Amino acid sequence: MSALVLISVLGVAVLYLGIFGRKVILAPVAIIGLLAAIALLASGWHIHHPLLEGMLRFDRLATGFGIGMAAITVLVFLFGPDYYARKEWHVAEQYALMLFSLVGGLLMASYTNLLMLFLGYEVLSIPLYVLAGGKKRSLRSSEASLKYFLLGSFATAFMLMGIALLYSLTGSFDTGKLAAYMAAHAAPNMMLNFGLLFVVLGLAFKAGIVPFHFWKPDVYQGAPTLVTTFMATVVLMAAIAGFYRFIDATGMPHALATVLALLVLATLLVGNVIALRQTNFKRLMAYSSISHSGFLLLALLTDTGFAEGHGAAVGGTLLYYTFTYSLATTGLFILFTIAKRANQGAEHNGIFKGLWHAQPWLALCALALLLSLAGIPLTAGFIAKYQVFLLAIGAGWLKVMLFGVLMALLGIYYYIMVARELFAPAEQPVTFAVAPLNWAVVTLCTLAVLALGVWPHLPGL
Amino acid sequence: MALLALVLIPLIAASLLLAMRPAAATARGLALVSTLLTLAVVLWLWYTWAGTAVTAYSLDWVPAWGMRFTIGYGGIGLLMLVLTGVLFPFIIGTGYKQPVGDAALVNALLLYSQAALFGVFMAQNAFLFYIFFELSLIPIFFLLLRWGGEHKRAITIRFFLYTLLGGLALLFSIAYATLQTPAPHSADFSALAALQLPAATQQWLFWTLFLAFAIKMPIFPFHSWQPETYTMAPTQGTMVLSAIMGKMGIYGIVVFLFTIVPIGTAYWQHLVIGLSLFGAVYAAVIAFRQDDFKRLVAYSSMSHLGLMCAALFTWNAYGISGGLYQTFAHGVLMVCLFYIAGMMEQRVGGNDLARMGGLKTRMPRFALLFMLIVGNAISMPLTQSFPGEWLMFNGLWQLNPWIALAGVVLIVLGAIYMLYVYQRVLLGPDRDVAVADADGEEHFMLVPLIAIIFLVGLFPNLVLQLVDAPVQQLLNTFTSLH
Amino acid sequence: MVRTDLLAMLVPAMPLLGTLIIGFGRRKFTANTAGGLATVLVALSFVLTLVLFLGHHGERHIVHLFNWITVGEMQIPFTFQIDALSLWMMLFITGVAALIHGYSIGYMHDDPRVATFFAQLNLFTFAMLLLVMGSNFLVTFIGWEGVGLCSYLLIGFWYKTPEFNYAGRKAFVMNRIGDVGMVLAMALLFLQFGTLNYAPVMDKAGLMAPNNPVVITATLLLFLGATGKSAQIPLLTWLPDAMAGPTPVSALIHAATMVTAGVFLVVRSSVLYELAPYTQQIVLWVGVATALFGATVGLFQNDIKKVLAYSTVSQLGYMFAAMGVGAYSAGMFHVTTHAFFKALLFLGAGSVIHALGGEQDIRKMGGLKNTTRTTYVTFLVATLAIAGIPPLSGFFSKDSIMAHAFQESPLAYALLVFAAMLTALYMFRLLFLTFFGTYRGKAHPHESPRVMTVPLVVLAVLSAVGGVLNIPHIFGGNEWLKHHLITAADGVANEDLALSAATEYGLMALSTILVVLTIWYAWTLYGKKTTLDGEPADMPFLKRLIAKRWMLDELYAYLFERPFSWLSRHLFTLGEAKVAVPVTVGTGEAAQGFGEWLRKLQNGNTSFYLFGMMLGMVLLLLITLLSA
Amino acid sequence: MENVITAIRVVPLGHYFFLCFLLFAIGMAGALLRRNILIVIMCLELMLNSVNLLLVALSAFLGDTGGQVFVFFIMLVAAAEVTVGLAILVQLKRNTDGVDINQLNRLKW
Amino acid sequence: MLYLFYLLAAVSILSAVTVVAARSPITSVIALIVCFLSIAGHYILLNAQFLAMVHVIVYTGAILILMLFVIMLLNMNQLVEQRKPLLVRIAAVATGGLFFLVLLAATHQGLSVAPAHFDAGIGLVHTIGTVLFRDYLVPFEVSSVLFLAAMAGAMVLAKKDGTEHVNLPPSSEPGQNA
Repeated sequence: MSALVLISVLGVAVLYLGIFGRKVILAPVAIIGLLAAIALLASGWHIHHPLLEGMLRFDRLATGFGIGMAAITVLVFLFGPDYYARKEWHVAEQYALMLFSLVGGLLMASYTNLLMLFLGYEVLSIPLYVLAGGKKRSLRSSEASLKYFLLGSFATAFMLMGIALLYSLTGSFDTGKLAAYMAAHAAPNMMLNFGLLFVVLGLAFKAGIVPFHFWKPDVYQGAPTLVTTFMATVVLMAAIAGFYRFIDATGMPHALATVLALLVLATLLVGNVIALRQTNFKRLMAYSSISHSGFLLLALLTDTGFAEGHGAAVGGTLLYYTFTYSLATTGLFILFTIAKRANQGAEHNGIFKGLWHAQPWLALCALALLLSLAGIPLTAGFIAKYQVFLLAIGAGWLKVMLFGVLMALLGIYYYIMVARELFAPAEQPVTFAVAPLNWAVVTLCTLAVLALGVWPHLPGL
Repeated sequence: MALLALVLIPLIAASLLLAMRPAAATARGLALVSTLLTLAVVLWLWYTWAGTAVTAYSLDWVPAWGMRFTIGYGGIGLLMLVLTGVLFPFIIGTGYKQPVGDAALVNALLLYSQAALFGVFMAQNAFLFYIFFELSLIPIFFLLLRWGGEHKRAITIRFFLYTLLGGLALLFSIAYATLQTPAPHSADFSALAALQLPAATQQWLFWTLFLAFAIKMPIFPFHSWQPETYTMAPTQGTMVLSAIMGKMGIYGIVVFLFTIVPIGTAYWQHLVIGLSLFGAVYAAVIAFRQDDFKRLVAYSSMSHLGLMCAALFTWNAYGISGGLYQTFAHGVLMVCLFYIAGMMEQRVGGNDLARMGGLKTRMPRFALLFMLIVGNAISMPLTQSFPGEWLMFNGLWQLNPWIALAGVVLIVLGAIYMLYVYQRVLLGPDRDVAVADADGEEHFMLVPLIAIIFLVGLFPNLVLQLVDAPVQQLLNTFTSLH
Repeated sequence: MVRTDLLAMLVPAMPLLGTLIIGFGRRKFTANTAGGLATVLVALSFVLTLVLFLGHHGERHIVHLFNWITVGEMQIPFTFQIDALSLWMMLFITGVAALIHGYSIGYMHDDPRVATFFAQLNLFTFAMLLLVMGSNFLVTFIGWEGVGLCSYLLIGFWYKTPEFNYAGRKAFVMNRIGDVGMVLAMALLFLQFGTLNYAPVMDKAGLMAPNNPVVITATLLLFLGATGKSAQIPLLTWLPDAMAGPTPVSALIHAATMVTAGVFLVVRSSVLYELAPYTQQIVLWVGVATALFGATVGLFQNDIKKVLAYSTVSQLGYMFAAMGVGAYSAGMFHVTTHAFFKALLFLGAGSVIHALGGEQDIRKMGGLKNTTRTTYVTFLVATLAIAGIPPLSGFFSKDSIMAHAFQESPLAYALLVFAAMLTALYMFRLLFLTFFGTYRGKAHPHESPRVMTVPLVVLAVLSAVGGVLNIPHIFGGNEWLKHHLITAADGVANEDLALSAATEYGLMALSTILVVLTIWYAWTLYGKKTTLDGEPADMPFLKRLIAKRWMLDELYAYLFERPFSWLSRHLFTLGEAKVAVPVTVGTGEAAQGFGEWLRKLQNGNTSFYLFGMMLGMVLLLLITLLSA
Repeated sequence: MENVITAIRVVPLGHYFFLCFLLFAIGMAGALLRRNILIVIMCLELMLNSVNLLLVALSAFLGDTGGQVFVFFIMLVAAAEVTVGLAILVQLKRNTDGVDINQLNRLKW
Repeated sequence: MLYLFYLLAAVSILSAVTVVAARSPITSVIALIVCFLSIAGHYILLNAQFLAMVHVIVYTGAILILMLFVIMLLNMNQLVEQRKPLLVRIAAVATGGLFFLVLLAATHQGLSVAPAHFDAGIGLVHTIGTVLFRDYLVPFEVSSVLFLAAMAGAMVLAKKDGTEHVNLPPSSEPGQNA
């Protein structure tokens, strides 16, 4: 709770700093504040907040997700000074909006009431709508912003419809009561199923589950890279956390598990198959993000049907998966920005050409990060996928899993295609200008991904 | 400690090479020293082998998922370690006369793959096995991608994905099997071997496991990546792929299929033997008319491996021993043949057999060396290929005489295409091209290899004694099934 | 005993040593040093064998070198077996080989790769010795394959000629086809008896019932191996082509020693064959057919070595006929005498070729009896011997076989007699065309050097008097060879000629008279021939067919070679290039194509996205509704 | 007060469901039908309001204030959303010259 | 009273349809206002006077006026909107209709609320206030963050900046897909 307050206040503080034109200290202040918030979260591991009763609960997973999101935000902010170096206007607002969005993320990770879910969802989203349009002179940016806004709002409407339907059954927005109701009424109930489904689909929108994925490539491409990074990492973590809490608190009836399995199949298929044909790196990352959402949903699927004691394992897996995915994605987007600048703003995969010859270490980092996304052993991405394997097989989703295996193979293909570019010589000499801070962040991401790949039990979850 | 050294020596050497980027000569020297060190370690292990399985380390890693860092070796693993240890100095040595490019980088990649391969063969935990299994691929991937021949990018990617398809299927199977072990789960081979899965499960699990190994070897019809990859790859890469990595398939079959899914293996035995032998004959027939030397060798490799796989699946002492023995013989043979192919490629500027022929007068020493290797390839007795083939035929006959007939036909087909290629490379009217005979360095490579060929051919028991006891043990477990 | 072991090891060691020394120093050795060394070493082997032979008294001695293959219950030692059979084979192999080595010094004198030649010839001798000395099937198989390889190398010795290389490969591949049988037989025997050592296998087999399927299968498979090595129908077409090699090679490998390995193998396994009458029948008729085939084709050959090659085929047919009727010692007897006179014939032919500067076409010879006197005389002796004129060696050996054949089947006998007549016909045709009449060529014939003629004389003497080795009872002999071999090959004990003396005399007289008549007929046809034969195209159909070797090569080409080649090419262009690779590539491309298609859904139109979302949602709701 | 209560009792809850669903569906169809972004946003508001109405009805029928509080929050959020949405629209209008939804197709594939 | 409900419902539905069907944005806004007012009527009918009031203020007073403002600002009233193709329109209506039917089918099965817990006072300002500030304090606080974000965001977007160096002019934007 104190972390929530701290981050909110931090946002306001950053806004004020912006008003006073202290652009240089924006990022440091935000980062220090976030580190403090992380410390608060970590120290508040088991503290009971009576005030939050019935609305939020910072249990281990919520705290874990919170720390993860805040940590990734720190990385994103570390990227900020370089990214916004030439931007004069509204830099403070950018940071502040991201902080507000992070608050929404924390809410989504810790809600126990559907109202808080709704509010968290909106607090997360509304800043993003704005952030996506951050390049104000760019039509693409505005287009991304509007698309995100329109599609997101409709998703909200659906989620609200779901909440209303659930409310009609239980007379409460408390997830605990909902779970109790479901436990008491085991018979199939269409109203309940629809209500659950609507909420799930609203959450699926944020996670980019097919057919609610349409926004992702366009918005990823149109938004400023820093915002894309934020969306691909923190927002995804928040969406998955919210999703997990909903599923874990309620437990899906079996009928819905089948529907979700269909979504898993569709998501894996669409994400991976379209990514095969992508040459724009940001869109590629978007589709790859969709495919990762497919795997995450598969993990979520194993938490259906009130599997006792299973929830913690699923939650841990999701946290590990999203966190390591975020690490890799952050590093890659930073590298992408470096390469994009070196290539006069081009965004296709070929911009990585020559990196190995110019910056061998960064090329190796990029390789490690790509391999992590692809799920090659000794990277965290592999452990993450393996955990999903274990969960899915343990829950008996063998055929879905086999399909996932095939799709993972396609996934490896497009990551490898990018990796291939890293080591290809450039057509004409390219100079990659690397800010020390960016170099450090990429290195940090790489080392973290490798360390988590070798010692997967580090997070302690 | 010796086991860890096997992984660490090449790993450290490779990292040194990458970090320091020394000149070509230094790089090759360092790599060679490193491989010779590992060879010494391996030979020491061989020498001190007491006939019992050794577990060197067993540390918890992620106990909840059955992941343990367990390494050790039994007779079969030791055989594979010996194979890797013996062949790698030659593979590195190939770089002296047949350099492919940036020596530091190439040798670093090769050493990385060696480290991973050692890891594969000493892992006693399925999960660890898988990790090394995939890791061994990555250096080779870059080697091929960077220094391959025509269409290298497309072919390398295809090869990589095809192999990974198998790898992922394997991972799936490992995860499945691990979850079937009693809690706390364990992916140790010993724990997995103790599983007694229901027959229906074993029947499908067999395929997800077998796919990985079938692609690796490769077995018909999972072979389509192989000829083009071997043809395109730089010589050293092809050597690693054919001489050692293909053997991971054989090893995997013994370690995984025979222990985890014995019922499934028995169920699909005849189908697999049929596929393997069909593929072996198919490849042998195709090899005859190939115009590309390396592609021909690639098909011959596929033919040999098909026979080895079939022999393993006969599931009797002679078949399995023969198949395992042959991994060693075939590894040496592949290094020899691809070295020869590399020599010719350098001399006539390509692998096209049409550009060769009529060279014997100019290359008498080379002709002799090549003939000796051809003798091994067509498994003349007293070369090392012969005892293996003899055992395999025995195994096949024991299972079914008609199957044995299909297998034995291979010795005819092998003679047909190997002698034909010998003729096309060397014999015929003298050709007026300036080609040099095999020189000292090349002798330095080939003579020891040929010495190994005859040494093991004369004393196959050197190798057979490693596999004898483990095979008996395997068979005992199998008979206890019935 | 230790002495025996040592001697037995030294016998093959000598030629192996020769191979290594000459092989490694092949650039330094001249023809004389290399040839001399090779000859001396083989001769040493012969002497050592002789010592062994003289000290041998019918026992079976096993020389253990080391354990070769040990797996589970399979124990295959590397051991030699010294007994009457192997000693006898060793004796005449080393003897003939020594002579031919010596001869080669002269014959190959001017070849630039003469040292390589001697190294390979020594290697062959080594392999042949392993073949006969092995105490189990697998050691025999080492030699078996080794002689095949040497044969390949030596046939293709002059590697610049593509046809020669082809001939070498053909020989090897056909041998390999036979080896399929050999390997399978060994596997069968091993799994049946648990060992491959001859002695225990034969002992255990002796306990089995006759016509046991195992024994029949094993013998048939072994026989398949033998047909390959010994050029029997159907695996015979390689032998005539093998004449591409230097003539001493033809003499040593393709006449005297290697091709008789099949006979040796059958004698070695005589116990098995005795238990398999069915197989014996097959062997008999294959032998007879091969004898006839070789004899008929020999009639129309114009290449001096080809005539001799078909003659060899024919004679090998006799030997197998002998095997088929269970006359093992008679077969071995013929192996021995054939080694003498056929080696002599080849060497004589080589001498002629040498004299004519490489000419091999008998149509371009004639009248050489005056210019190459020694060659002529020795060639005549050999021709008489092979024709079966008493009292030369060929008479005794061939007659022994025919007598046994008559006892088994008069028809076989009749066919063999006919083949004998044909033999006389083509041999004397050869003799007359070569040595009689007038010279039709352009070279300047001259007698060969002494190093070549001495072996001719020695072999001529042996061909003439070789019959003493096994003089039948009716001539007062004691069948020494049969009694010698009886200790080694149990099958020999079963052969008994139950014919009356009168019948035997009658048969001999009949065959001799017929042969003499044939010779006279040959004289009338070719004795004073001065013109050349017409082209085969002018001949009547049957003659043309025979002249074209019964079209067997063409048949095989159509049946096997071309389909195989076609298959090989098309399996690649269709199976691989059009199916296997495209399927792999196509899977990837299909996925990409699918991706390209799915990508169109992402058309950038927000309305469409909304529509997609809502439609997806409605569909999911419907599924939920309907699945309940 | 009593009258009101009876009045509500007279209208079955099912009617409210029907009405709300219908409004929601009309909003949906409208969002798909129209090209003017502003109208699409209006349709969105229509959908939100149908949910609001449903929640209020449920709140009344269940005798629970929570539903109405929820509606209160929805209104807040809707206001915030519309503010941002219109700002985006205005911003977009600066970069392009229309509010046609079909013009937004530079980002695709 | 039932008739009043029907009347209000009819107004709601008709005006909603008008929103969707009208050619002019102004008409749509007016229709939406009517629709919202009818919904406020429903609120009153449901004894939720406080919400009805807030509704009128927020929606009719703020949101719709904002929309009208935007319409004027962007000169949208003169805009003639092109119609979508017939097929698309059919699909849109079908989707909406199907959605409606599916939902109806679901509620038909699952409607189980009995009007047994009627509490006449729930819609009163007092009650709502108590609940809001007792049980729903945390969300209330959170909504302040929401507004802060929305405010900052709207400012960022709507305010005209000085020159922006980071961005390239739209016409020369790279990154096109091949």
